[in-house]
Amino acid sequence: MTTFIELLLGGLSIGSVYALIALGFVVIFKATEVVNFAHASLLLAGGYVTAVLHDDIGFWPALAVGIAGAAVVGAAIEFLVMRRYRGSDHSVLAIVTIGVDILLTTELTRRMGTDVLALGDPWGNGVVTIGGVTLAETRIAAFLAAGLLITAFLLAFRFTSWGVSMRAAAENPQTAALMGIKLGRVSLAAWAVAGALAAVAALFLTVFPTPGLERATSLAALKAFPAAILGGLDSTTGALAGGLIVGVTESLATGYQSDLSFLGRGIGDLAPYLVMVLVLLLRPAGLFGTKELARV
Amino acid sequence: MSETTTTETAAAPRPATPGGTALAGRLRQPRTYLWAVGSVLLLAFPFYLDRFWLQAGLFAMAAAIGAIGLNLLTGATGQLSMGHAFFLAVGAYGYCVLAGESSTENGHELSGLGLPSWLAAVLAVLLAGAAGGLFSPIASRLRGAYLGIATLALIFIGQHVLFNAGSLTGGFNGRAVPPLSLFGFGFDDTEVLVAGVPFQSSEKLWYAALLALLLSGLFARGVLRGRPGRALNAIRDHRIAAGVMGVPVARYRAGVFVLSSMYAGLAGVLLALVFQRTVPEYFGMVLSLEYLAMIVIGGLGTVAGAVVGAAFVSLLPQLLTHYSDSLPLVSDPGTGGLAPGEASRYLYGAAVVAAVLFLPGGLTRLMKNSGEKK
Amino acid sequence: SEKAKSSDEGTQDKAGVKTGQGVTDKVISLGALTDMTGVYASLGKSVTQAQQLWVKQTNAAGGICDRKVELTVRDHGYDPQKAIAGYTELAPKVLGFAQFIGSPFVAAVEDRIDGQDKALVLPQAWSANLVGSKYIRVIGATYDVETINLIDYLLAEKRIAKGDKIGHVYFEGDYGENALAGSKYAAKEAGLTVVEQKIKPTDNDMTAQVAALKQAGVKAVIVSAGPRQAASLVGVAAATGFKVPVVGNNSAFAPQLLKTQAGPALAADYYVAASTLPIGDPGAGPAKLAKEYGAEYPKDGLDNGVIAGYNAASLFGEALKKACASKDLTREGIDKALLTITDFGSDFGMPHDFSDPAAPSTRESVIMKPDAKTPGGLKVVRPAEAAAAAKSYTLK
Amino acid sequence: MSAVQETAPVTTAPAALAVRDVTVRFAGLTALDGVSFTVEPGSVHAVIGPNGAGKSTTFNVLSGVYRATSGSVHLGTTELTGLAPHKIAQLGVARTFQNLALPPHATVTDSLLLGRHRLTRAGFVASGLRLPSAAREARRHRERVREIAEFIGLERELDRPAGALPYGQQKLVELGRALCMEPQVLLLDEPVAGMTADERRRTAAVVAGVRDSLGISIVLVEHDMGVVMRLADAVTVLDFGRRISGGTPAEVQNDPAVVQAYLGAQE
Amino acid sequence: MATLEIRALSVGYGPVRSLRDVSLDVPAGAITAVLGGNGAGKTTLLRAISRTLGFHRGTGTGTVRFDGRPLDGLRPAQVVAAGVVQVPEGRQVFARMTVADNLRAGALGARGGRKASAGALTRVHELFPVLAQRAHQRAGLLSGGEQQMLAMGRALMARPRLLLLDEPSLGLAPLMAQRIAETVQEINASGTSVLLVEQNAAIALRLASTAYVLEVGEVTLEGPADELAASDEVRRRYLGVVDETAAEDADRAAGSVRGLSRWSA
Ligand SMILES: Nc1ncnc2c1ncn2[C@@H]1O[C@H](COP(=O)(O)OP(=O)(O)OP(=O)(O)O)[C@@H](O)[C@H]1O
Ligand SMILES: Nc1ncnc2c1ncn2[C@@H]1O[C@H](COP(=O)(O)OP(=O)(O)OP(=O)(O)O)[C@@H](O)[C@H]1O
Ligand SMILES: [Mg+2]
Ligand SMILES: [Mg+2]
Repeated sequence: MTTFIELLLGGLSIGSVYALIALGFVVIFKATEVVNFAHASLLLAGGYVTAVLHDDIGFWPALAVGIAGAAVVGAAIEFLVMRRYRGSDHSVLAIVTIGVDILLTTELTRRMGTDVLALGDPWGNGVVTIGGVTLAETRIAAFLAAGLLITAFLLAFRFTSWGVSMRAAAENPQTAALMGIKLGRVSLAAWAVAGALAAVAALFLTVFPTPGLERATSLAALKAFPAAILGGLDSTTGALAGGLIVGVTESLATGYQSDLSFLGRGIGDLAPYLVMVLVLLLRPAGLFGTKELARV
Repeated sequence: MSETTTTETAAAPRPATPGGTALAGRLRQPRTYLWAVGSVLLLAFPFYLDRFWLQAGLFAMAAAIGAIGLNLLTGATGQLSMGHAFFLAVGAYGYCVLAGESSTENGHELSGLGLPSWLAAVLAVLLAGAAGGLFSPIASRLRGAYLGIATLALIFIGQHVLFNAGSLTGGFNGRAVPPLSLFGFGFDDTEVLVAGVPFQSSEKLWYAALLALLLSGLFARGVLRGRPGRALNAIRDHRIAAGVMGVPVARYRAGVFVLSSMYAGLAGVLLALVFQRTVPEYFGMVLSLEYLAMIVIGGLGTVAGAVVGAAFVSLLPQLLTHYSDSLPLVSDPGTGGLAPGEASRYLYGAAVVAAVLFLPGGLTRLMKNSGEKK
Repeated sequence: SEKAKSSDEGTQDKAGVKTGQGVTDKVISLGALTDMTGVYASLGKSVTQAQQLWVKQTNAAGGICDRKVELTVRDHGYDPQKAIAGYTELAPKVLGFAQFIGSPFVAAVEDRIDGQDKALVLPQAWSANLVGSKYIRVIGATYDVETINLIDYLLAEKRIAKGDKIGHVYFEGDYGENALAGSKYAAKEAGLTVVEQKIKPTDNDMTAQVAALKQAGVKAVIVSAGPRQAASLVGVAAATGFKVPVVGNNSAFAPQLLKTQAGPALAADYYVAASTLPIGDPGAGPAKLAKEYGAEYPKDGLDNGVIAGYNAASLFGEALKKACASKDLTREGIDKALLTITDFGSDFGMPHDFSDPAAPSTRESVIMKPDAKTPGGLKVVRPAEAAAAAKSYTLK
Repeated sequence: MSAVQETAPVTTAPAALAVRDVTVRFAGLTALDGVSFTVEPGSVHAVIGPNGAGKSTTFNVLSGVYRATSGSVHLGTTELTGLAPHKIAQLGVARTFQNLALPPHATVTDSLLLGRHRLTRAGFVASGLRLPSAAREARRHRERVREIAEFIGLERELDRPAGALPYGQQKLVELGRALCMEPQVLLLDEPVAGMTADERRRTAAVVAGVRDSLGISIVLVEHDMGVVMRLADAVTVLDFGRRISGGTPAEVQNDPAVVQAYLGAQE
Repeated sequence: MATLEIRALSVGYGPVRSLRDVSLDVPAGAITAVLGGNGAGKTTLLRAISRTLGFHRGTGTGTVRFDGRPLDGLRPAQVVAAGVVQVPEGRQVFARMTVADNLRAGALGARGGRKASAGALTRVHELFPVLAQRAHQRAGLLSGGEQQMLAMGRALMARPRLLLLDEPSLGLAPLMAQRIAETVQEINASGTSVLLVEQNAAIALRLASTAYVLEVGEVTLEGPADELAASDEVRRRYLGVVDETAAEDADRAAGSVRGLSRWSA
């Protein structure tokens, strides 16, 4: 039973990191209806800046610069690439972000070389043990950060005009412009925010229990895809729910892989995708996503 | 590539012109000659190029077939798919299992049906189609990003099966690919002298691949310009209206998914024949993304776009690596500069971005503009 | 056409040395298919630079057989298509391959190597599946043998005993599954039970695996994965008070990790096996190489890839010299020469015997322990030794 | 009509479209509440009513986009209720959309050809292999499309992308696309909205021409009372999802309930 | 003094010229109507004012001034900030957003605080009660006419100084069209200038003080609305048939249309 609880808590804690990454997808999707495949490289960028600086200026300032840096990179992607696209096909833009991702990842991995970079976080490998269940401090921090950020965004989307302008701009840029919405600024802000979120996610993705930031870190962003979709691509609540579901699924499937060995070993990676497919069969727009309009 | 535009005017709504004048008209176009020269070159390459270049060309042709399929799905119907690599794998492994003999290799008991290889190739394509059909509950229900990421699940499922179903797939080490043979003619590495040139598998396969590409290109073009193509575009542009116009939307979505899977299956068979061994690592997400990049770079929704994009994406790294010594900026690996691998990734990334921003419609549009009006 | 003139096998030069593909009067061409931009970039870089160093040194010393040695490197970034293309490109031009990273790709061209090309290939991979070919020669103990030696070390140190359970966390694929074969054999011999945990290279967080192994009550853990997974595993185990020794194959360590927060845990109770001495070893061979490599590539860190790469290149050189002595620099000549090499590489810790293509070149492993103070991050805790089970083990 | 050519009779005899007790509910809203009316074969039947009365909802039920909560729709003896939109289209029910539903980048020809979908057969295989049957079919139907384009006055715009046409012409393309389905029943949702008086007249004449030369039933939703009066043989008036009146245009126009709910005091 | 001054405006979409040398004034506090058939360029004119031509790859020359300040070179949002707000053709509601959020979006470009927009919202709800009832419904699910009301209401949320209306009565029931007409008048009475593009020329000419007739991109007629309303040309083409001649006219029009033969499958 403790194992189950430990796996469950472990899953929830890594799930909150996925939720943070998924939130980045959601913000951009809400503002532009584009699935941002370059999120992985934003993650690398944020982590890289933090990792390079923490020795000289200390962790918290480095993290702040990292967040700002990733925000700038995100904004730059918007300004240099996304804004220049004149068509209206969101799938095409999604593919463009793949191109951007390749460019950025190549550059960043070239810079990082083969190093494994520590981020110099204050939690180290500290753990907290409650009733025989051990949890890494970093993960508790991640859980809190994810909860906090997601609540903040939920409120911001609901109660400020930012959320409204984002959705309006995403849905119909021309009319949004006619409403006086500054299209450029809205999507610039969304990309910058997504970058900042990526930097935060990168932090929790690379601190203990994982060894540090390195070129393969961006692959972890892949795990947030099922999270984002599962919850609904345009829902902040969905990002949280999806992240947690993916984390728990993965953790349980790994922890009980001996009992599941008839499915072949190592289904930890696969399980979240299977859950995602099941959910989509029942709810094509995810758990909390906006359903497609069906009126003419 | 030439074969795809030879019938440029065939489907046009013009009143029937007597064959003679149409031919004369075509003879006056410079493009006709360009295509003719291109075709001759393509046919002559095996006599001049060495195995490396032929192999590169074969990879490109296989990719082109796969990309045509994806373009039917993503370009024409607006259904984003990131699971294309899965269907390539089904084709490749399907062929191996169907054509291979049962044997023991690297400690794996491999099962195989030992069918004639041509039949196995056909069945492998159908198998890929069937796999696409199995996915149709999802393919017909989801759209856009949701479908894109749902299909990503196929990649992970595929990888899992490839690694774990050892008796079919050979596990991590993959399976040897039985060479194709047709009417007793083997497309294997035994040397055949043709006009003094030793023909090995690459040379022989070249013609098979060229033919396969030509046929699949023409087929897709027919589909796109005909009734199904219009229905697919309608689904992309306005799903509800398409239904009201009498298009069975779910059926077409599932249908084009199956068709696109079959193209991927054919590409997979061809790739397997070129590789001579299937390896699970190959059929990962990166491959799927490459196919998406191909159709965007080449141009969405057209056959020529897929072919041009495929050639670009699969030949670029080979060119850069091969000529890394003579290119400025690019340096040999290990000497500290920009490695060719990195350089080609930069270029490839930039090409995707640039194609979308500056060439809406892709590289083919560029060619069309410089040539005659479509 | 140019292609029509058939390739001329077996010409002889003035000195009466038979030459073939990849050898001219002035140059011996070798190929290296490496990964410098993909998942094995860190290995690929060290190996390649070490081999380039070897080439430089060899040429400075007058070359081999009055010829300069030339190394053509192709980086495939762990992409099968590029790897195969690289092989196809270089195969007709080079005498053999001093390096080929990625055992799936080696397996993919195995038929061509054995069937038509017959060029010597020295893969940088230690899977038992690669053993058995006359032309593909693994340098060192294969993963299964290495794993047996690791378990032997744990038994010898009394960290585990008959009846215990041991955990094995391994990569999906060639490497992990070959190592698993070894641990299963060793477990059978020693009366242990193996608890399996299969992972993928994208898994970086071993929390769930540790929880599962803890639950199973294992007394030691073997890691046949990448350095990151090893670091995470060791770190999580230490932090959660799961105090068992962890041992890993040679690929499960990278010195960079000592700088991360997993560093202390790694230095505490983690052991790695390899078929060479660590680069930071005070012994003459590693020390000399470390110095020369450091001088050539001052910016790059030292790791065991350096020795592995250098060792492979030297082996190729050794074979070339022997082939030259028997006046046969053709591919066939090299292969024959290699079969006569039975005591290679003692400088780096243990002798290798290449006379039997069906056996690994050694069944010994050096057991090492991470140590932040040593360059390369590893120091020897048990010199080369072959466990009894490793000797009795039959490959495949 | 002088220009009508007598050809072989349509395969299916014109049939009445009977709407019986149709109710449509959405969460917390009854858009249609037990609505019944019958469209006589070959007539023009107008459905009018204030905004949000349920006219387009009626069309959505008739064309299968919405499923009625209760009630039934029959075309002749065939029940349409619950059929998928494409099945209903197969039976010869065509419609236009109040908010345009034209692909903006496709040419007018392509949009019109889409209307031929139900009448053509070429599938993936036939089109892919360019079987002669497919080619023959394509040629025949392209000719017909041109004929229809001429009939509605769009022959000069055939090669333009629909998105570049002014609003009024886009409405005509919609009408053309529906005509291309060779329907038995034609549902027109505000066909003259966004046109000048002149253009309205011409479009009305086109609709009248369709009825006269093809003899099909037309259901017309329109707020332009002039056009309704001119074209309609019968009128059904909806308000808040209920049928509040019906009859000939003249009757309806003078029904106080209709005046109060819909027309307002006439100027 | 004219609030909006358009001088020598020419607009093209690629090779297509859609407006040629158009000059037009909207005096302060007045309602000015623009009539014209399909494709005359009315929408194009409004796009040029609101600076949204770019969305259609259109380009223009000439000057547009509002209160003496040139609008050329501004971004759409800046035009809105200057007080010029357009109700786009074809409703263009944000279909996936709720009605309430659509209205909030309308207020985004406006100056003035929350209080002002709360006032505007009350006003809009007064005008179109259905928008209050349906506040939480997604706008895409509204009926066509309801969407048109939403589009109007949304524009009013920005409390414009100059309102550009592109066919506001499109798809509205006669009763509602009258309501809209009254609303426009009211808005105007409270100090907002209006540029009204309408197919329903009867309404337009009744509301407007001045009117322009656009044909194929050029201004062919202009003058006080009542004078134009009396002109034969306008009566025939834009005001439609008067009842007595309806039958006759319809026949004439029908006669001009060739019949369509039946399709024989
Ligand atoms: N899918 C839906 N979900 C919720 N409400 C809907 C849906 N479709 C229609 N409605 C509502 O049903 C009512 C009737 O809508 P309908 O579109 O039929 O009106 P209409 O008579 O066509 O009006 P108009 O003349 O304005 O176009 C409207 O109030 C509308 O908001
Ligand atoms: N996006 C576009 N691309 C190309 N041409 C266009 C575009 N929009 C409009 N046009 C052309 O410009 C001309 C004027 O169109 P506009 O939409 O301004 O007319 P309108 O007077 O508003 O017509 P309607 O009354 O039908 O709305 C037309 O010939 C039209 O074809
Ligand atoms: Mg309606
Ligand atoms: Mg207009």
